[in-house]
Amino acid sequence: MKKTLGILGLLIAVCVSTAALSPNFLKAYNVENITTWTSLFGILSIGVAFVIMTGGIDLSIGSVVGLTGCLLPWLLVQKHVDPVSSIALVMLVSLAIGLLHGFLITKMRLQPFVVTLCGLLFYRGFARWFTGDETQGFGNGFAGLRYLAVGRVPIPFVSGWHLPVPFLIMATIAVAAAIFLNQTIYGRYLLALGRNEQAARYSGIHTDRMIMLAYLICSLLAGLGGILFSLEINSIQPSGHGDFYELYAIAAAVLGGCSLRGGEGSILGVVIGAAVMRVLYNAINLLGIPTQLEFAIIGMVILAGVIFDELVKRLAARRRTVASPAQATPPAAF
Amino acid sequence: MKKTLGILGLLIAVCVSTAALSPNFLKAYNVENITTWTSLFGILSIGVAFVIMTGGIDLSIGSVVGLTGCLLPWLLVQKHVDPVSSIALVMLVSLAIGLLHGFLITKMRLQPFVVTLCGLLFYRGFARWFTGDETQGFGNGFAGLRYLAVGRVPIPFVSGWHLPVPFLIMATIAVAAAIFLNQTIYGRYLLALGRNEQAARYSGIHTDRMIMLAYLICSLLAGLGGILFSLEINSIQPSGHGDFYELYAIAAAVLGGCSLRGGEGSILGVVIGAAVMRVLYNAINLLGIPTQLEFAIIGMVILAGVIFDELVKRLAARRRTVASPAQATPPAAF
Amino acid sequence: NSAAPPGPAADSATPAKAAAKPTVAYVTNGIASFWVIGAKGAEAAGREFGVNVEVRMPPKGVGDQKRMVQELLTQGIDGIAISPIDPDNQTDILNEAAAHSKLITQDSDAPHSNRLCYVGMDNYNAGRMCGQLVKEALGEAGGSVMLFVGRLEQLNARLRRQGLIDELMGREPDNTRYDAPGAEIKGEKYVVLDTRTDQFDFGKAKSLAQDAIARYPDLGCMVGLFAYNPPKCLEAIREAGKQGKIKLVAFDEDNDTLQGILDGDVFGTVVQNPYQYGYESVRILAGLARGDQSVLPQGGFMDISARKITKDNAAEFWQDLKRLTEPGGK
Amino acid sequence: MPAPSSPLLEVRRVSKRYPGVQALRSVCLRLEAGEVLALLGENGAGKSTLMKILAGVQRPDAGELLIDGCTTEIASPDAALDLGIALIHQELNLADNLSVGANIFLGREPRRFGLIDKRRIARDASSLIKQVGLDVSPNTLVHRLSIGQQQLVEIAKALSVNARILIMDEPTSSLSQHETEALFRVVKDLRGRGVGIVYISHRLGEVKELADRAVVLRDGENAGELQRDEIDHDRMVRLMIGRELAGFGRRQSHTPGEIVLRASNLETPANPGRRLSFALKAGEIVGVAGLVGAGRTELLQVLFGVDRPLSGTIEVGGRPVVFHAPHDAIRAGLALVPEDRKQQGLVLEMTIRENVCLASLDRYDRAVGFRNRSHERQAAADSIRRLNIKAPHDRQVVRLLSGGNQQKVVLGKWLLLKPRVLLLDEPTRGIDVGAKQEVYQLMEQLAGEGAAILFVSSELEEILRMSDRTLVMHEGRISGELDRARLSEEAVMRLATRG
Ligand SMILES: Nc1ncnc2c1ncn2[C@@H]1O[C@H](COP(=O)(O)OP(=O)(O)OP(=O)(O)O)[C@@H](O)[C@H]1O
Ligand SMILES: Nc1ncnc2c1ncn2[C@@H]1O[C@H](COP(=O)(O)OP(=O)(O)OP(=O)(O)O)[C@@H](O)[C@H]1O
Ligand SMILES: [Mg+2]
Ligand SMILES: [Mg+2]
Repeated sequence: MKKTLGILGLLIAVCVSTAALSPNFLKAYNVENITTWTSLFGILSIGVAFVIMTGGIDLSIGSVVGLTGCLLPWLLVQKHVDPVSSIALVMLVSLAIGLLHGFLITKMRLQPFVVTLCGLLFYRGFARWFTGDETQGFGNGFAGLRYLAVGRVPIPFVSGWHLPVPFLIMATIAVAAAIFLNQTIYGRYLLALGRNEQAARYSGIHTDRMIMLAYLICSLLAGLGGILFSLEINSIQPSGHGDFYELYAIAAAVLGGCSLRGGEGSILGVVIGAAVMRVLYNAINLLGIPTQLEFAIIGMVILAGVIFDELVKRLAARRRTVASPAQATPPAAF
Repeated sequence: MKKTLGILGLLIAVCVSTAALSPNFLKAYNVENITTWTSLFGILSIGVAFVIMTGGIDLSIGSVVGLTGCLLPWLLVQKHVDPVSSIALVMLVSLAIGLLHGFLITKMRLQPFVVTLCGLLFYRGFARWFTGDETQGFGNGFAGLRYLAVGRVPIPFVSGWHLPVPFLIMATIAVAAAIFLNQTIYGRYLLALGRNEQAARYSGIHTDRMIMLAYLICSLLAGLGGILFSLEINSIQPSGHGDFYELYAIAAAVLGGCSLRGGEGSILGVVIGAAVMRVLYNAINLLGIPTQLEFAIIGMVILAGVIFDELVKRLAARRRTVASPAQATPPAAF
Repeated sequence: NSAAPPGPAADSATPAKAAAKPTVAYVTNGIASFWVIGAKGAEAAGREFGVNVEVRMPPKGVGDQKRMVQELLTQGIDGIAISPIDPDNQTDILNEAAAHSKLITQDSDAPHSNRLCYVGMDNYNAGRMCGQLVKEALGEAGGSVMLFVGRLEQLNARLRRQGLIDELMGREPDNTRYDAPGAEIKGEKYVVLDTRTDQFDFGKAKSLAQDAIARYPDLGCMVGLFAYNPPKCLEAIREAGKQGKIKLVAFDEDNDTLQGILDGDVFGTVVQNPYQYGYESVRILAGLARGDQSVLPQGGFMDISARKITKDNAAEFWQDLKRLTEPGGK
Repeated sequence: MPAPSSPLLEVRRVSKRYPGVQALRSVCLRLEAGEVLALLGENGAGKSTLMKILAGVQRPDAGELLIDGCTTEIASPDAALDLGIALIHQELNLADNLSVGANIFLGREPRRFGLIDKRRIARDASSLIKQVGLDVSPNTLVHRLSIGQQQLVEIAKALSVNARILIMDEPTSSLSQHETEALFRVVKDLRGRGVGIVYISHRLGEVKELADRAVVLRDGENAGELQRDEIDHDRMVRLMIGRELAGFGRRQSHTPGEIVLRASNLETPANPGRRLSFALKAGEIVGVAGLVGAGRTELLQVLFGVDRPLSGTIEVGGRPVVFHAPHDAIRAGLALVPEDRKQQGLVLEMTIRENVCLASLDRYDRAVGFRNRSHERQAAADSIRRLNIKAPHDRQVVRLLSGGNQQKVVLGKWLLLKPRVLLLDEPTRGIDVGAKQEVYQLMEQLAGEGAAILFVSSELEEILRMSDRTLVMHEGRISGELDRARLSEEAVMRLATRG
């Protein structure tokens, strides 16, 4: 919880200053857009957070988003498969990808970075190959399916404001993930093995299975994210769609308190991390800052955020050492 | 050395099979091209290898390549600075970048992934901003300077064959790096702290300084690589030049035997790793394999390579266990 | 469309706005020097017709373009000129923009959307022009041709490529035809060997050209379909010492391309007129923002046609270009 | 200009606090040249903290350090090394990707023409290695060594400094009698050459044999000092814990029950070609003795499913079993307290509570995998009380505990499982006399309840005291078995060294 405060502070700071400078920021339309994008990226980030907690990494997310994003319209539009089977099939592919990563990392003992880097290359190439580099999309059809990504649900009693459907999906996933992480023994296992895999194994934890599970969750959520992204964007370029998304996802997870050394993380923090990134993009455009500076500003704000976070932590640590002498003396040793 | 054998085997396998399938592969022109590209990427890879050995990572390499690649022609062509000062200035910028990374990572205790991810964003944005997104290039001028990247030195007694100048540069750097790593105390310090920073610190090693040094080397070589890339390619788009090169560099380093957990690495292996990537690209084009499949094939070959490497290692380990009983009995304990 | 979003600027119909200077946006399909020229034209028109111009270049494809349009709508922008990346599948965001602002397309059209007009040229025809240049370059003997492009998914790339192929194969014009890449396309005199894509990696663009030279020692002609491709091909040709042996035909007006034409190493190029795209787009939007419908072109299409540039007219063209784009120009 | 009478090292009123703990409070200490000073105290008394301050790893909050009578700042480990202070850390601190030689000279490599002089390192390392009684090549990679062997490398490393002040923080905690004797020879030799030595140990027998003087800390304060002729077990204990320790003699043996664990022709990966056979009965405590590197740890790891045996069978409760992972062994009722607490015993960055409960989470889960928090709290509180773990609260991160207290957390974790077969690998490594007593009583109690206990120990005293039966290992095979009647120091040593 405490770790989440830093990033929450950053989010609030960015929101407040943007709102102060641009009256459009808080309009329902804009807030709904930001929420949608945050939700989509948030789903990817939650997935990668699990992998990061085990001390691993998944670089293939962007390519999985690209692959599943191409696969869904391809199945629906070119192969005329019905929507339910299509989605099932796409999720099955993501599942297989997760299993493959898990297998190579736990049983073959390959480095996660290498395995998922190969994945990054391979899934991208595969998507380009089966689509023949042709843009995929739903055209004007499949409105029902696209509701999953572009739909808005009215908020009761608040006229003019709507909740984007992706937000509802993301929130459900986030709650489930948070419960899994904090309330179940498996969450504890993941965190323990992320810190010290050997000690976890000696404690009777099936470390391999847990690591598999983490990669599985990550790929499944990447696949789900890929489906939603494709439904949202509608037009999918096999060679470029999803490029870099793994970095955004990882950045959000790390901003939200995951350490790449493993064993740490908070789902709420990760979601807030994803929100920070989206709000920053939005702010830059609303404030009319030249797009060339977009990247530069995002880089700087993130850096400033983590530096600030670190300084606050240090200050707190110092204060704890100095403030406690009174209570440090135990009542009486014997 | 033994670790390098696996990747060397992969390189030879790819070369032999390409040569068998395409008569053009072994022509001087083609070999020289591959050598040039290998050298350019090799320089980046050697740099990042040092960072990886400390257990860190540098994601900003591609953006540094982009930044320095824009800066050099901008200084020379737009600002009419003389070549020597321009190069000095560009290298100074790389140096400052390396120092900044090192400072943030050692003194502020930020995660290398975060610091260099912010770098990735910031340097890219900065390059786009100061060039106003306009393509930079040398036009037809600066032939002398461009000789550094496109020059070819005849090999004595072998007519028709030339050594690309970048190869000479890379070879010099590689030899220096190998000596630094294997023969000097600093190399040993890097390896020690990469595995166990506390042990290194307790042994009286200034671990912070050494880590700084690693990031410095990495950024300097990225800057140098950026200069050579820009001289080689001639016209540089600020928004995209160098994108993804960090992943290629890291992949080459890891293929070449660096472990992302730190403490391991071989310069020769890294250079061979870079060569494997380039030969693969070349092979795909020479063999007329559709470009769409390019990524898929590279991903697969790398994965096959590391799996093979792992299997060979396991086999060797098993053989050692079985073979050693005879020698396991020490001559006589007393 | 299912859930119709509420008007982005619905609650911001500020009365003061009519009096203020309108703001219009010029949205590209990516980041390139081509678009930098376009932006110059747009800004020049902005000054001339008294509107603010916001330029948006989406760095990474359709997703970024959609987000940027949404953000412009949030601002209550008065008009948008856009180069849609994938017109067929972007209809909903285009229509959303058309509903809440004035939308025109430029450079690349989206005929099925509610855009008010299209400013640009016909990429297919430009491709055919490029094919004519190839024919001139190779002469009666014919020869083999290699194509280089950043991405094939982009409509403009596909149309250019198809136009060029159809011209070389001597087919009737039909811009819906599509020859999938990967196989040789043989005509009577000309063979299109392959199309290679580089995903906008410039190092790769050059090494692809090198690899082609290595693979086809008697290659007749290289064609670079995106602005940055020809200079990379030119580099490779020069380094291989094959100037003149391998002909080079270009697209767009990169400085190195123009210099190459003057030097005689590039046979010719097909140029569009991005400056004019920007200028005309903003001129039309400025009129629309002030309620003047007469600025709309006849038939909803303003043709800013492509031109062939060869050694004969290159110097003059370059002069004009510099005058327009450099500070102190028009 | 140092006064002629000033001691080699003097610590004046040094204080140090950590969040929640006052580790040192106005501690004073004096060390003369050519003296072995024992530093004693319970777990968490502040011994290591004081030594870390001397070695420049920690900075004191208050107080003075004097070397040769001059006030000195020791700001960093390399400053300490420059002053001639070498510290053998309580916890291993080696870069296990480097060779033994490289580790010994890490930070002080001999150079030729600016490059590392590898030949000289190998040569000098060889002689140091021999001196400490280690039997490996200097080119061996450290990760191939057992814990005990790594400890010897640490010692060799400290010796290579040629320090004037040598601090040894529990150097023998994983060494057997044999290596300990070799070490004592070295220490005595150094003392003869005028080196001042601070020696920390919980093995009071060693202290008695070696120390010229003993200083005792209690709760971070000076508790007293003993001169050479005053050093005896009871006095030391009284100063350390502030009261007498109830005597605890040899345990009485129970009549053992049925065989619960049997190993037949077991071949471990570390010692191929050597086969081990033995059986373990319910209610029995069996000790395993042997020199460093004899293969004892490896045996326990194979029994626990960490490593797969190359051949041979294991039976539990009369049925043959194959363990693919520790999980299977735990299911079958086994528990292992591993030797390497940093790597295998603890998740250092997690709290006491999380560590104690880690192995038994799934036993107390509420419905399908949901954690039972109240049980966790309860279990942690019990362990802290029972083992007397010194910590501000059970949410203290384990890394911040003293070495002995960490060991107690490891013990607590496995005792929660109430195993049928308890495998203990150096269970009392680094824990103080009081806690040792506690562990012995627990072993006794578990055996009384019918558990079978196999315990590896390098502390001969412990073997003599606790085991019903003793297996002695030598170079990977069981070189003999001693029942209580035949069990003696000499018998164990003979089997351990000659096989
Ligand atoms: N970095 C730290 N942060 C917080 N508390 C610490 C830290 N290091 C040590 N402590 C606490 O300081 C006290 C003294 O620890 P120290 O390691 O000096 O004990 P010790 O006498 O060496 O014990 P042992 O015999 O178990 O090794 C302990 O209570 C320990 O928990
Ligand atoms: N998996 C393994 N493969 C090869 N050698 C091993 C393996 N595990 C341990 N060894 C080696 O086998 C020997 C026995 O090690 P082990 O840890 O079992 O000794 P030990 O009797 O417990 O000694 P110590 O008291 O030092 O811990 C050591 O030399 C060690 O380096
Ligand atoms: Mg201690
Ligand atoms: Mg052992």
